[in-house]
Amino acid sequence: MSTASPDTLIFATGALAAVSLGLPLLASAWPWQARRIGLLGLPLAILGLLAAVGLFLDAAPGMDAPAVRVGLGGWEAPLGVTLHLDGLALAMLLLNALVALAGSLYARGYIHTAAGERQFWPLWLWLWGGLNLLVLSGDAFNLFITLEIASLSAVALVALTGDTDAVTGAMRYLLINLLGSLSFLLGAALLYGEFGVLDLQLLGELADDGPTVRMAAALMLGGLLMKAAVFPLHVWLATAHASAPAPVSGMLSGMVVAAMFYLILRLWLLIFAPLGTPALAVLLGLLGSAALVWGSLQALRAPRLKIVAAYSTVAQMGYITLAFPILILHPAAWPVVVFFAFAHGLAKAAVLMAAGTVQKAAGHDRMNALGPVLRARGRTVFALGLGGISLMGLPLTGGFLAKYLLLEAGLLAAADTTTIMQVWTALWVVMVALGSLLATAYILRMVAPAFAAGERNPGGHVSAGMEWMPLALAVGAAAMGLAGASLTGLLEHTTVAA
Amino acid sequence: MIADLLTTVLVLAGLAFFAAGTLGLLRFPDVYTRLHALTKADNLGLGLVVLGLMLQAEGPAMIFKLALIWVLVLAAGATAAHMVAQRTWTHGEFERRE
Amino acid sequence: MIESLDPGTLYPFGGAALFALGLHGLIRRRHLILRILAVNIMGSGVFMVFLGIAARGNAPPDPVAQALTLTGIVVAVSATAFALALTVHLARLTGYAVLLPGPLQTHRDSHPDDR
Amino acid sequence: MNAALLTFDFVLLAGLLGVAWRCLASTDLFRAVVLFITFGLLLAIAWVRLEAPDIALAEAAIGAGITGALLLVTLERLKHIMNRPRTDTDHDPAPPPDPVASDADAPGAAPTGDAASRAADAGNAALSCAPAPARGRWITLVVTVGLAGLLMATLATQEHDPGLQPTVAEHMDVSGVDHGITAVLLNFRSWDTLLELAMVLLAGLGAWSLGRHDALPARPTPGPVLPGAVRLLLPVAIVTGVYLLWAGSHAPGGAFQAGAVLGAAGILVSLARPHELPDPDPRLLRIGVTAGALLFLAIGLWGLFAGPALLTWPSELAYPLILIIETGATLSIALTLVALFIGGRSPREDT
Amino acid sequence: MNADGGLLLIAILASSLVPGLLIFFLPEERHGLRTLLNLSAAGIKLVLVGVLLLGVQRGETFEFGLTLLPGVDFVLAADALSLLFATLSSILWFVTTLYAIGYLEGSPRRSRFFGFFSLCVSATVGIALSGNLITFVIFYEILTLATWPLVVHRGTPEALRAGRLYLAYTVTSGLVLLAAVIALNLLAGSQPFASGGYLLHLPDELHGLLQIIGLALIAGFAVKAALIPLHSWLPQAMVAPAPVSALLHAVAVVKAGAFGIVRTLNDVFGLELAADLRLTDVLLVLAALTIVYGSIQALRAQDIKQRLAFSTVSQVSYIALGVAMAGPLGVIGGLVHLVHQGLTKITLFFCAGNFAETLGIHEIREMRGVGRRMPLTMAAFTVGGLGMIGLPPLAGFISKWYLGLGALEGEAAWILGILAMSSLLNAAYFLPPIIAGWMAEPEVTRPPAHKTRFESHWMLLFPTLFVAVLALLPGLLAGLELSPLGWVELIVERGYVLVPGGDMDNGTGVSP
Repeated sequence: MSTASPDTLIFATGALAAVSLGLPLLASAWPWQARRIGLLGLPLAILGLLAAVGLFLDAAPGMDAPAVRVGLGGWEAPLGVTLHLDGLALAMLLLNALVALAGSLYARGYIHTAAGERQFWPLWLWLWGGLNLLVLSGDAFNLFITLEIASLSAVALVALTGDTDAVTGAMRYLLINLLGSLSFLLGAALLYGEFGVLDLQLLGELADDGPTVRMAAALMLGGLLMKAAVFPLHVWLATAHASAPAPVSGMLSGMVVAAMFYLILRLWLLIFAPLGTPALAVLLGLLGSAALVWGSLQALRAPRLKIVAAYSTVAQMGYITLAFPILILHPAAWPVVVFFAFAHGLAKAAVLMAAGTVQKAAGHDRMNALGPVLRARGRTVFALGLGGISLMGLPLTGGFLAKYLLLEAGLLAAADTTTIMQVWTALWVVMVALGSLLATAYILRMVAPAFAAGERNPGGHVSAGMEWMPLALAVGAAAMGLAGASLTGLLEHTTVAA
Repeated sequence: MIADLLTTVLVLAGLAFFAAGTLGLLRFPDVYTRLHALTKADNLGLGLVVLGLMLQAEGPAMIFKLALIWVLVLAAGATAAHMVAQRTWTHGEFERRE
Repeated sequence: MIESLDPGTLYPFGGAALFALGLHGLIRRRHLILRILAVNIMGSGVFMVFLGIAARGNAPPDPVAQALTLTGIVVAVSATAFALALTVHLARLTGYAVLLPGPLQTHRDSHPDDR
Repeated sequence: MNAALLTFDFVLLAGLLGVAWRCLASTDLFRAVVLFITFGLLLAIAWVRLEAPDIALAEAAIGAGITGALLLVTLERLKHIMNRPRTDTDHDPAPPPDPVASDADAPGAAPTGDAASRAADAGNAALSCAPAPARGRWITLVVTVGLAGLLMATLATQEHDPGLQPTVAEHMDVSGVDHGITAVLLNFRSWDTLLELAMVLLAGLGAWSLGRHDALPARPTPGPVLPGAVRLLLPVAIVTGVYLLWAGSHAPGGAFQAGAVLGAAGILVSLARPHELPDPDPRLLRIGVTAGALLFLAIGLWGLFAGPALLTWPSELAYPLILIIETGATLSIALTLVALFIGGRSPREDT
Repeated sequence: MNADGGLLLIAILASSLVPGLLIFFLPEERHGLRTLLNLSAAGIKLVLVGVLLLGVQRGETFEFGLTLLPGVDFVLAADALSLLFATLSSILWFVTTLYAIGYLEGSPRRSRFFGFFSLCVSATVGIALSGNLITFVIFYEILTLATWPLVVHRGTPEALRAGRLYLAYTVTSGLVLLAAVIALNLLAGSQPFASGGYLLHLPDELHGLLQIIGLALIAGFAVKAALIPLHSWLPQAMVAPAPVSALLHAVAVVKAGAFGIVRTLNDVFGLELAADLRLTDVLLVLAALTIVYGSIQALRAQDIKQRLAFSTVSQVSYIALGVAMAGPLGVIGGLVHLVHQGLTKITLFFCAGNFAETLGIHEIREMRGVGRRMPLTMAAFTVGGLGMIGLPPLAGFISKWYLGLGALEGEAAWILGILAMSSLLNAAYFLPPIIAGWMAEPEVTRPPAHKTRFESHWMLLFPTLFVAVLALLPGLLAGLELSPLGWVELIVERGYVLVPGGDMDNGTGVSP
């Protein structure tokens, strides 16, 4: 089997990093053409990414280490910064590409003033580029900088609409992000102090169960959980996601939160896995359950469509937090986190963009007055419904596969542990089931007005992109239901600590 | 040996002036007198310290750099003092708060 | 208790104290300017830990840690500059520069009759 | 000798913690900002004590200087916003009246003019802020002290690890420069520096995206002293900046410190003579701000195609390449810092 | 495993899925194109299922596999049992589409209706053709999602309330099913349906766990099969338009539940293991209770559709009863009743729909003397009613006859009592409307049949009559090869492990 020689893969990784940085730089240098740069550059970058995935799948079995490691500047691991490309990274790059492409085509119609475009597109490409670099990077300090780039561009995009809620939400989001990044950096500093190395893979080999690693884990994972809006620290999410422009809130709920969980998973797999104690499992489980219940209840009460979607993100992140206690007992089930991130990313981006279309058409997004617009816009309601079905985890959608894997891992984990942990794991499994019931409730709340009898009024004009993109993303989330095997195949080639 | 002795003497003298300037800052009643104390005493103190250090410098470049530092501090100090005084005189907000 | 009080151990302690002090200020104070100052002080604390680690032992200091601190300082100043610009923008919109702890202002301005 | 250094360390750390605590506990914003600038300078001394002159230079120039200037101008803007009655409609207020032009009376006017004092009182109100709420004081105290204790305990267990200093020394000959930090910044970990330039650029873009800039509210005191001083200081600042850039390859210095010094010079110019401030063509400004990072990436791409990986400099060409990159970076950083000081984007951009 | 076999299965599924999706995007006013799409889709599906029927009769195997996740495969397979359900639903879909086009003449949002209608049928056929339990559950929940919009089609507040109740029941049952399927998958791996079950090799100490899983599976399917106490969503769902209650609540949704129970007992556990785990006894009691309860409630219901709904609740439990008897004769009775009940009940629903649409009759007492005004529909109603009661020449009799034999074979004589009592109750709630319909004097003078040649819109009348004839045939032509009874005997002959103690009197030995 002709394995694509690894150096074409090394070139591909370097090219991916260069493009992820080059596009935003070009757009920032020439904002008058930023829109064209974005709409031409993004598809080309995604084609390149698909080629890289093909190359990787073709070459991966032949390579000894299941990852492509590129020392930038020609300097190898301990001294230089290394890019780390493996199955997990490629999966997240794919998700980022899909959501960004859909968001861009959606933004074509959503942002139509020339001045607005000049400010939006450079920041939008920076968010996409920053997340790409975050996923590619394999060095602790480099992760800090990419985290900062992604967070700052996200905050600037949230504040772009310029109304009071958006700027308040952006400010709160910025402060939480700065706090999260600094605690991440302090964790990296501690690890550097103990082991004198910044590269994640080398840290993984050196890490023992000492006080430094435990403290670094607390700081780094704590910072990331803050940025991923996990339950007690989620207050910023609703205001920021609900008041941001629709493509931005799609990207925030879809990709940014998922990237934070990707990073938690990456650190977990490489360095912090041996730290998983049953007590930590119970704590994370309780956090996840609280997020699930509290987020869903808030979603049931929220008066505005986009706030329902924002709180649903808090709830769905509860699912992923619930996955970690099960991971502690049954480590081999880690792909479930990626499945959830992927399924939730596509579905939530679809729901939020559909909500943006409805808001644009109706002029507001107050739930009790949206009946006429929802009844008139069948396509948008179909996107809301299909995305909602994936969030509920009902069959033949990405969400269903993710829920299947989580329940399977839960039952497996419950099978071979001490009785107390069996009780706790059983509770997690019940919470997952309860979560999908609550999800049904608030998705129904979003979709039901469309089916109630009443007058129909399509509201204001909405561009073609805003009409079709939510549907395309929702169909993507559903199609992921059939693509489970290929995603698992891709995730097999991932570096997991010994 | 002499140079070292001279440097310590000059630097100590400089420190004395700095101490005087700080004491003035704390004790004087209003803005203008405190400005006066700070700029005069500290500039002179710095001059002495710079002189002391010049003796230790290896080459003429280092001496020139030290002199440049002193000149810059002089210019900056004077401008800043003037602006603070001007501001207090026209707006008087600092004075009232003391 | 600590066998040698060389800067390699003393300054990281100072850094940890600054980090905690900054965190305390960030949580307690409501005014945005003070919160931004608190974040900067926390950042300085982390950089002090980094440079303390760089200066450990009597070998010449570790240039990588120092380079990282330099990068960190520049990142901190750009984040602060953006935060200050956002604070001014928020003050221009809302008339005050204080983040009230209430989670959901958005209920406030939503339509009165849909409580 | 060791005892003297030890006491110096303790005094410095006590001073740092004291200034930081007073700064965060103060109820007057102006006092807090001044204390913060002092904190920055003390920090610079601490970095010198830790044998990191480059970082001390950067801390003084960027941490205390530029951040201090940004804070003070933000306070001015807040004071100005609080004073003018907040009309909900206008998002971009008309540029504020410049008192230099308005109160035409001689500099020696009586300080207690009622217009001035009324403005002063409202101004003071804007700059004061409520003390921390009593509720929850103890919990945060316990949490933070606990965190500090945990951190110190962890740091205490770490023994003296030499870090990467030997590896850097080993590769210095190939790096094209002979100053450790510049070698790391621009050769070994050049990817971090490139992303850091991107971060500065992003802060500029973010600030610009928020709104158009109102003319600088900073009110220089009338009279020839400030313009005169600026005329004297400007050439010195530019020469020092270029010297710092040049010295970076063999002594403490480098792109960021030079950029900060030139940025400070730019800020000084914009403060001293606001009227003749040439409003630059927005397209050139955008290209100027992005030039540093773009140049860096362009040169790096050459490594992607020819050399083993992105951002590889051939060892014989390393020094000239690093110098070009550093100049580009310095210019971009200086431009961005001045733009951040001025605040919003130029109105000409939205036409 | 010939590839074209798999393609045939996919073609059958796609024949209603693709037109359904197309109809969604059809603008509302394109009636002609929509009707064409609908009918052609139904026609093609009928032909394809016919081809499949002949293929399966000749013993060919049809298989389509797709791995969703490692250890989880999406499998479509056609065996004799699946054909029974597939043929029933495709025939009735053709008829109901015709009926629905007539029924919904001039009502709004028909593109949406027919879109979801086609999705429902695709899901039902998917359920019939699924080759393993996970595929079955996938289609089972897709059916839920596709039927919800039809239940709330009218958009009235009580329709939405019924929809919420329906969704609450079915999503919960979906979760229970999923958990049970995953547990089963972990224990025995992802096995296709195999007559006689694939759990025999598991060690005995797992029996406790298997029992819980079995009960969970039965409970999950019982929701849609409307067994006590999980039946209350069915009467509420009658608020849906007539074609929906006809096809879905007489054929698709309710039968899916019953079919699920049949698959679980027969093809997952195997009747022998099910008997050991006492699952069949639980089901027996539950079914018996539901039969009686359903008949009593039907007696009390005054609205025609409510009465038919409760009658469905009790009739479907016949199927569960038959399978739970674990004897070949009982299973024949249960399976054949699956078809007979479907045909008879759909006739009754069509008649109810006709009465409501043409004369606005909703209550039983309004049916007095309707025979004079709408003789043909009343005749169809009579055929349906008598079929339900189980008079000898009609289909109902055959299934009750075999159920009785099965009861004797399984030494459970008390079931005979249940069957007799329920037949009496059936008579009690079907005969009065039939007699009143023909004999009684109409209280209110009804306008004479208006100018059209038939008593109601032709697209409503002809499907009703066609289905009434269909309800007659299985009773009269029971001996034929391709009649439902003949086909069920083929199923039993091919698949059943003979439960010791009962031997087939007509000598068709059965090998697993």
